[in-house]
Amino acid sequence: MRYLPLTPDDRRAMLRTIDVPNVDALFRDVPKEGVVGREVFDALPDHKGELEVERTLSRMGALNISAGSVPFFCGAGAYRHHIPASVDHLIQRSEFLTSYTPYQPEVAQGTLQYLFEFQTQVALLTGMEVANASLYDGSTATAEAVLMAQRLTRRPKAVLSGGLHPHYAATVETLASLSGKVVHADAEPGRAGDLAKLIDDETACVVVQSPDVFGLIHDLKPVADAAHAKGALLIAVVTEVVSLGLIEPPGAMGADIVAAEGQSIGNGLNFGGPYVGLFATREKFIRQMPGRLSGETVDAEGRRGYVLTLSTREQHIRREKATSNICTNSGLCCLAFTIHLALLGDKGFSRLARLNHGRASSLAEKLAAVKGVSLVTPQFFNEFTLKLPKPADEIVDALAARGILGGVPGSRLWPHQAKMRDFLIVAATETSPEEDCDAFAQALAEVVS
Amino acid sequence: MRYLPLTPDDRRAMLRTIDVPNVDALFRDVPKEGVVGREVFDALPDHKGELEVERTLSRMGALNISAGSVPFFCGAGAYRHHIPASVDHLIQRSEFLTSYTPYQPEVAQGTLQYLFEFQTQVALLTGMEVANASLYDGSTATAEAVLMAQRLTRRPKAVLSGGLHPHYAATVETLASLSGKVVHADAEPGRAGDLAKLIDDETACVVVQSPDVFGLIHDLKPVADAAHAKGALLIAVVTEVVSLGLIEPPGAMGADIVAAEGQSIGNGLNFGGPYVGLFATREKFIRQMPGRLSGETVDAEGRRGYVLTLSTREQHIRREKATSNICTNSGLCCLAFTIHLALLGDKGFSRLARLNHGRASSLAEKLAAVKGVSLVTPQFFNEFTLKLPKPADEIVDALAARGILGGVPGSRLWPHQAKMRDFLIVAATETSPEEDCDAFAQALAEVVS
Amino acid sequence: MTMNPVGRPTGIEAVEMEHPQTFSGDRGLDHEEPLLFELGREGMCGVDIPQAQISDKRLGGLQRKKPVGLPGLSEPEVVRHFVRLSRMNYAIDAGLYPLGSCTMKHNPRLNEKMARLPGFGDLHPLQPERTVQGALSLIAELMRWLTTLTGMPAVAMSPKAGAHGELCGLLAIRAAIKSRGEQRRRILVPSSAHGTNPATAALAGFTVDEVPALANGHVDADALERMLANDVAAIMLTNPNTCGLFERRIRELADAAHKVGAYFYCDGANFNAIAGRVRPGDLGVDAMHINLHKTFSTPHGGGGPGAGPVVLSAALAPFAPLPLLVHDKGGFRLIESPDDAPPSTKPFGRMCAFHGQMGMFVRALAYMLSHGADGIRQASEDAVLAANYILASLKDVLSAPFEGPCMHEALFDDHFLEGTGVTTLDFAKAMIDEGYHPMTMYFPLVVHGAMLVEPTESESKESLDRFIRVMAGLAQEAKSGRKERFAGAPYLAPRRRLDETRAARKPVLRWAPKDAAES
Amino acid sequence: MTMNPVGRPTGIEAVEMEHPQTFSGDRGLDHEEPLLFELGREGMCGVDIPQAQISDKRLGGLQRKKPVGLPGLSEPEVVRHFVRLSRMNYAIDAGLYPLGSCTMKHNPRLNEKMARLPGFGDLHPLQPERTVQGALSLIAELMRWLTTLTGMPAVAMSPKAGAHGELCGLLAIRAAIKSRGEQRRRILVPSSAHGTNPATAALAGFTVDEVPALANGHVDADALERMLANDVAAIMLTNPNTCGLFERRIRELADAAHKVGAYFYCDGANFNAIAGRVRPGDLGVDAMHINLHKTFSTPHGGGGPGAGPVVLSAALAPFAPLPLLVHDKGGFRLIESPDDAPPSTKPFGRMCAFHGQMGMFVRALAYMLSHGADGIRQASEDAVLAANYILASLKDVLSAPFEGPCMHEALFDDHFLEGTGVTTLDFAKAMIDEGYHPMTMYFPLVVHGAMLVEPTESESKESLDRFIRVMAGLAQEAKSGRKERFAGAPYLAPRRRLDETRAARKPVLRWAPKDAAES
Ligand SMILES: Cc1ncc(COP(=O)(O)O)c(C=O)c1O
Ligand SMILES: Cc1ncc(COP(=O)(O)O)c(C=O)c1O
Repeated sequence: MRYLPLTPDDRRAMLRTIDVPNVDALFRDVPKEGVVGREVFDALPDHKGELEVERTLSRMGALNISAGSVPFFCGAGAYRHHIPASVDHLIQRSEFLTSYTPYQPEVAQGTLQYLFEFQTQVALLTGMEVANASLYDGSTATAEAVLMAQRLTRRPKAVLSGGLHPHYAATVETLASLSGKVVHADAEPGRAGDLAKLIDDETACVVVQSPDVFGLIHDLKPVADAAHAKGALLIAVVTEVVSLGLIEPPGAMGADIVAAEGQSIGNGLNFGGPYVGLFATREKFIRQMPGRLSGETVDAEGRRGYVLTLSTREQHIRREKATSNICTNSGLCCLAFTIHLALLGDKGFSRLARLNHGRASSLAEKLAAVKGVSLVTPQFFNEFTLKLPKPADEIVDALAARGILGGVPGSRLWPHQAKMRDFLIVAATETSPEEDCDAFAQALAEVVS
Repeated sequence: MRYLPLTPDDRRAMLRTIDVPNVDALFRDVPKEGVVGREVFDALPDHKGELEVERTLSRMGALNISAGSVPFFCGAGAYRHHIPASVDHLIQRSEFLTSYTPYQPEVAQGTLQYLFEFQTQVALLTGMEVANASLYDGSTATAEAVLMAQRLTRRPKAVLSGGLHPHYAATVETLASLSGKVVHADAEPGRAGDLAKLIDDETACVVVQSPDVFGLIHDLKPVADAAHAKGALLIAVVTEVVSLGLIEPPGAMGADIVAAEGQSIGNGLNFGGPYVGLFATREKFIRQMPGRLSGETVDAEGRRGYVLTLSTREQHIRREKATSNICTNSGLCCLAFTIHLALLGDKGFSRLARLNHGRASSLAEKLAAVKGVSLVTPQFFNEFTLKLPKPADEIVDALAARGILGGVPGSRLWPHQAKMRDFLIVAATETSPEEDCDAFAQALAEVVS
Repeated sequence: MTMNPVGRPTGIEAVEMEHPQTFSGDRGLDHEEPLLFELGREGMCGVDIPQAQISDKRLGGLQRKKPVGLPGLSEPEVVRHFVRLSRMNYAIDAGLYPLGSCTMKHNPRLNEKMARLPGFGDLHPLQPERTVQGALSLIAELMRWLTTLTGMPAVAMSPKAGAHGELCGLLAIRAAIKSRGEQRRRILVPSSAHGTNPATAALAGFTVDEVPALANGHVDADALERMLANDVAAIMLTNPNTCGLFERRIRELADAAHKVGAYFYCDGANFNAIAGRVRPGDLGVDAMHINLHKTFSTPHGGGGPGAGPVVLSAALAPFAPLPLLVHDKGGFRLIESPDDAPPSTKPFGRMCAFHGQMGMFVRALAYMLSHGADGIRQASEDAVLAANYILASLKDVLSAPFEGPCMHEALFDDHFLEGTGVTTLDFAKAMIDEGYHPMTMYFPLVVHGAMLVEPTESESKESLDRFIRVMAGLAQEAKSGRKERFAGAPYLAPRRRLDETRAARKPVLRWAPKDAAES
Repeated sequence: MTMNPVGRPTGIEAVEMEHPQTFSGDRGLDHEEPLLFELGREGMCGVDIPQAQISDKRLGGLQRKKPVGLPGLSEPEVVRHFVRLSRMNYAIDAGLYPLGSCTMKHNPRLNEKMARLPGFGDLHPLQPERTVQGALSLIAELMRWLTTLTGMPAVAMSPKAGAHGELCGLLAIRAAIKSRGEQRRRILVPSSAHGTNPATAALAGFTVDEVPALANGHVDADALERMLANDVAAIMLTNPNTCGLFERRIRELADAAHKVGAYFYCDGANFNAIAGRVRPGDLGVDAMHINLHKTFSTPHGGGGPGAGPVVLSAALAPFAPLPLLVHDKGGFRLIESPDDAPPSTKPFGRMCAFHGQMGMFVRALAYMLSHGADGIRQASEDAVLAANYILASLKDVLSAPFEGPCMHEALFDDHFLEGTGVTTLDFAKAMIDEGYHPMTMYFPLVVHGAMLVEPTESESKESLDRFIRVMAGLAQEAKSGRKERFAGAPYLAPRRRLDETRAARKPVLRWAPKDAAES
């Protein structure tokens, strides 16, 4: 047992010091019915060496088709981008990987400083005044944003736009309907929808995603104005943060809170997690903000340093009155985000965004040129929606059989909604080379015909 | 150009400080005919992003059949072992990977201490009194050992056993014949050969490999006695150091110098390099030893510390009188070796060796049971030689076509030596599972018939 | 000293002075490091991405008007920046990290390697299911380990950390109560509970009633039983509890709760003490989250990410959230809609997008396979043994509020510091000078000046002995009046004590360009 | 200070004392670390390997009689041990590393990743050639870059470092001379040469004649020409030379050497100054090694491994050692025997087993592809620019023995320290306190108290400016008589100055068990 440093002799000596005859004696508070032997776990094997574990898991891994091994066009809330090698190297440094939440700031300045940098980057990207040190992911960040709006406005109702990722909408619904009310606008691919009419005096917030789940980009100004006119807040949701390198940020269009999924920057697909929830808002709202914050201060010698601050919002101090129950967040994913964005800088980030848009635009043309296929999202960033002449899930399966992962079919996100059946959501990034796009177009032509 | 931190503005400002009009002026000492423009290198492309470089190289890599992807049985001087994940993680730490030779010991104690530990491990493994901080690889270590023996004995002749890896023999020949004489005994797979008769008063050393290139393990005592009787030294060569977990070490059988390839511990196959040359000898010979040495001392406050020592043997001090010209050695490969061996400890190392021997023994039985195939090495560690009914290179090609890398054919190491043509050298380690061995035996039966 | 070319042996002379002030502000290997934003330069870039020619016809006039304002750095600068920052951190890999309740155990690098296999790390959550059968089978295998180890019939995999798991468990309880047509709004939580417990209860729409603790560190079971009534939705206990003790009357309390129709939520943060020896399912637990980042060693990463799967009793299993993982003739499938859920189930909703922390699942399973059921049992025993060894060795030097034996944490209070002028905080900071990360301080709240020490099973006896020696030395030092050793500590860390009051009073939560800051 | 639960803001009070002596011996994040052998325990093991049942019938009675004596450690202990050791090292990733002649430039992590692709890292050198066509094509592609950049027709890939490359080049020269039926035994080497040059010449069986240097740092070309004769095998010059200067009369010297039938070996350690701007092939070079671990950024790894391919002129190309890489209709092939070599060639032998440092080749090619020919040129220019910037900024503060411009290294001497009692060594050690790795000291030997500063192209202007400020500050400090700041330095590193005399006088080169040591 390579991870356990105590020898049998050590154990005996320690038991002597403790003055008990055996380790069972240490478990004497456990009621009899609670103590079980190894045999109870017979279904579980004994310990294994590295080589064997590696073999077992590699075999499982080999049963999957990894995104990088085929032409790949899935998005809808998770995006495949190229992550510079230095990112993954740096986040694995022991001092980042194997440290805890920076509760002892004198020996955690590394973590605290990158969180401060992360907060700054998120604020800059979203065009907001302040940001926190992350939540779990974009969906839970959205739910927290709605709760925060309910607290700030003391109103119960949240209006969700139809373009909000349905998993996000369900997450919000689960949480925000406990003490409030969640209204879902209709999902109409490629259309902005009229949210203004759903906003009333009970409305705490309107939640709008842009680019939305179909890829459509929205001007948030009108809905911000409509919300503000009724005393409601605008929550902007971004699932593809790379879009912020090309598209006007929510903060510039009147958003009060921005909840976003940060995975695209620095973090791999990982089959859905861990990801990193970004959360930004106006300075005046910080005392109602969920999540940790790293703040600047000085030490006893007057040197600049950072600490976790405004903890009186948090569960470990405020308990049932906390702004959120979150404790462990997405630390290391923030770090990956921060490093990748540091590498990109303004120039790289803008170029990355342009490249994504360029790839997606050209792919959209190619695919829309296939007979029977039409593009339903007139304006988009790196993702768009097609209407197909057949149910999209069948097409996706047929493409997969040809070795192409060709996007996310409507039925995957809206099971049993017939009107969504023929829609296919397609994403292209800098990792989709021209030849893969061509292969996709050709295969699509074959399978739809 | 992501690796270059100077901006055009920076460059201009720096030129101003230097007080030259442009960078060309800094190259003014270069004769006119020496200065060329970018166009001269037209055959070489412009800079590329990470994604593109990764794609280019991955494509090249994918053209190869990697050892881990198929049943694999090649040895003959390089061995595939399982390397614990922590080894590769630790050697990539910035402070190990991106530091230089520890010339400033106050800020290089990390490197100096692991070299001291490495030296100790090598001495323990080989059963010798002292070891250096590595040479390039086993073959150059062997050549250096011969030169050292020539210096120590002031005699010209080196006798090489027939079981010495032919690449090693050629490397020794290239170097040691410059100022001496190299005698090669005949290579007879599976036989010890009579070296004693080649030793005379001119003989500086006898070089014996065990396990030899055919896998045969040798009792070095008789040849050590024979050598010592004539005032010559015994140089023992080990290409598979894992064998030292099960087999009597050269130091216990009378060796004066041990030259070994350390790749098996901690280091991957890497298509032949970088590897790590181990070099151990008797304490009384240290002043004639090649290579760096880390030695214990104290600092100005009396604390234990380590420094490079006995540098007066080395080129940077002694110049043409140095014991070797080596400067850069195998630093990071030593580290991998040290970490892996630290993980193994006596228990793990001995178990690893037993497992290797067990695998090879059972494989040898299986293969020797194939009609027309015979085992020619009666005693071996994890590698053995078969005599086949056909030229071994044809068999190896036929096996490769079946997706099996089935060992090293005689003709690969002894081109044009007809008597070696039908021999196949086969290795099995802990990374060769039973099912791979069975697949090999079955395929061999098919292709020899 | 004469000229000493490199390599020529150099002797040493005794020269002494006060430690020099440096021009650079750096001190040997300890480098100061500015913010990224102070390092960057316009136009510089740490990646090479071609400038794509694009048209604006698909942008609907929504192009960004102003640059983001990110600093430009080359790759070498970025690497150096983060390497320097890292060197200001303490880490398990660098030393004992006795942070009680956090289970800072060894994080094997094998697990990192496995999580990065393209077959796991490079899968999209919405790929066709038949292209991810291996990944789904891995989740199923992990579920099997978790349910077997806990003796519970079901597990919900999507919660992203412990607190998220608590929420998931309480929402299942809420749904179960609702499905019974009842309305129960109270949750009973001991005063010793972790802050997430009451916070989660409130978030899930419950009111929190605090249950007092006994002088012996256990929950006041009698009081709890008295508080139980028809309007109680659940009791929420941590077991082993936050004082490091196993709640002796746990089974009894579970039964009492069940008798009034309430459920038993168990905070499983301390599962590392009992995994492989005790099955919560045998003790009447209805829901319990498991912090994979504690018990099953996925790295804490400076605060996350974690994973908090929740095991559920038969009573709660039907209410588990979407997605559900099922296996039938077609292989593994994910059920994403209540309409597709088996008739016996009524998913209460969804905890998050997608299906949980896959990256953590791979690591946790690699950990489990490596340990095996035998190793997990041994690890728990060693963790408990180590804590008791510390308790036994230090209880007369520091002060222990409760009798042993403890579980995997040894709890001390600040009684031994009485009259010394040294606080728990001061003591903790002095540990930093000694090269140790402090234990958890001032938690649980039921003990004055609490010091909660969790050594985990990852420390050798030599390491524990050394820690004990140092702690005893410090206690001696405090008692003998060397207050300044503590009050000014740490002296030897990258920073001296930081002004948290100032940070909170006028929060500076981001960098801003100089001119903006001035305006 | 009152009780301050974690998270409640803590203010700071000014408490001061001398830095405390710790019980542990550790100081904050700076941990002391024993030897592996002092940590281990019998029976402990950091791997899990089953105990195989084996018979001894195939061992010929040669089983090991005694255990090896390796210490037993668990994985967590091993990881911590090496993490702690690493933290005692300086590194490029942590700061400027101006070690002249060593080219401590940025080591991209992309290159590490590429070298670890199974298609390169997990190939056996003796696999059938058709299973390694991609690997052989990579070597061929790297050869194309190297020959194109140097303007030379051929390159030998097997040398394992610079010194090994020198040996390869000189052996080719030896073979060429022999094939002409001549016997030449002298090699002319400047006094400023790196130690490997004379050492290699001796190893290759030549005698070394030293060529003096001029007061301007260049080799004394006239003297060299005078020394040339029929018995000279080669001249061996470093260019740019070790004083950081480009040898102006290089072409002339090459011609003069060729005229007497000698060859021109060029030490290419400093190729980083001119790559992409100057082709050694245009200057009459016959052989030159390229340290891939300098110019092409494969990491130095604390002293290796490196790679030292040698480019060869048409005159020497036929003598390149085995193996040879050829391409024909069957794809790439390795020629391992002189009998198979093309008729035009006469390989002089073999440098080592197998075909060179493949792991370094992958990294170097990744570097080249990333930079491109344009980037390599720019990198050289930036390296030269940075060195000249340092020279210009410091030449009046320190003292520079030669006029600029320099190439990619700025050379200073200890003239400015005259009368201060501070030596070059002392000055270097004070740099350590300032957070810098010292420059190369006392090399080249032709300058008194040499300080050879090579900033490389990897530093930003801000970083260079900071370095210049600190160097100027230290110089000022030395001149103003603060000798103890230097003589006692470093004060702030993991160790103060180490006693090298003691280490050499009674060498302790390995750990030995206590009882063995006593006996
Ligand atoms: C007792 C206890 N409960 C719950 C939690 C919350 O878990 P997480 O941080 O994973 O959300 C913690 C974490 O520290 C804990 O110690
Ligand atoms: C000028 C010069 N020549 C040769 C060498 C030797 O190169 P290597 O260390 O790669 O053997 C060096 C290395 O420092 C050097 O600086």
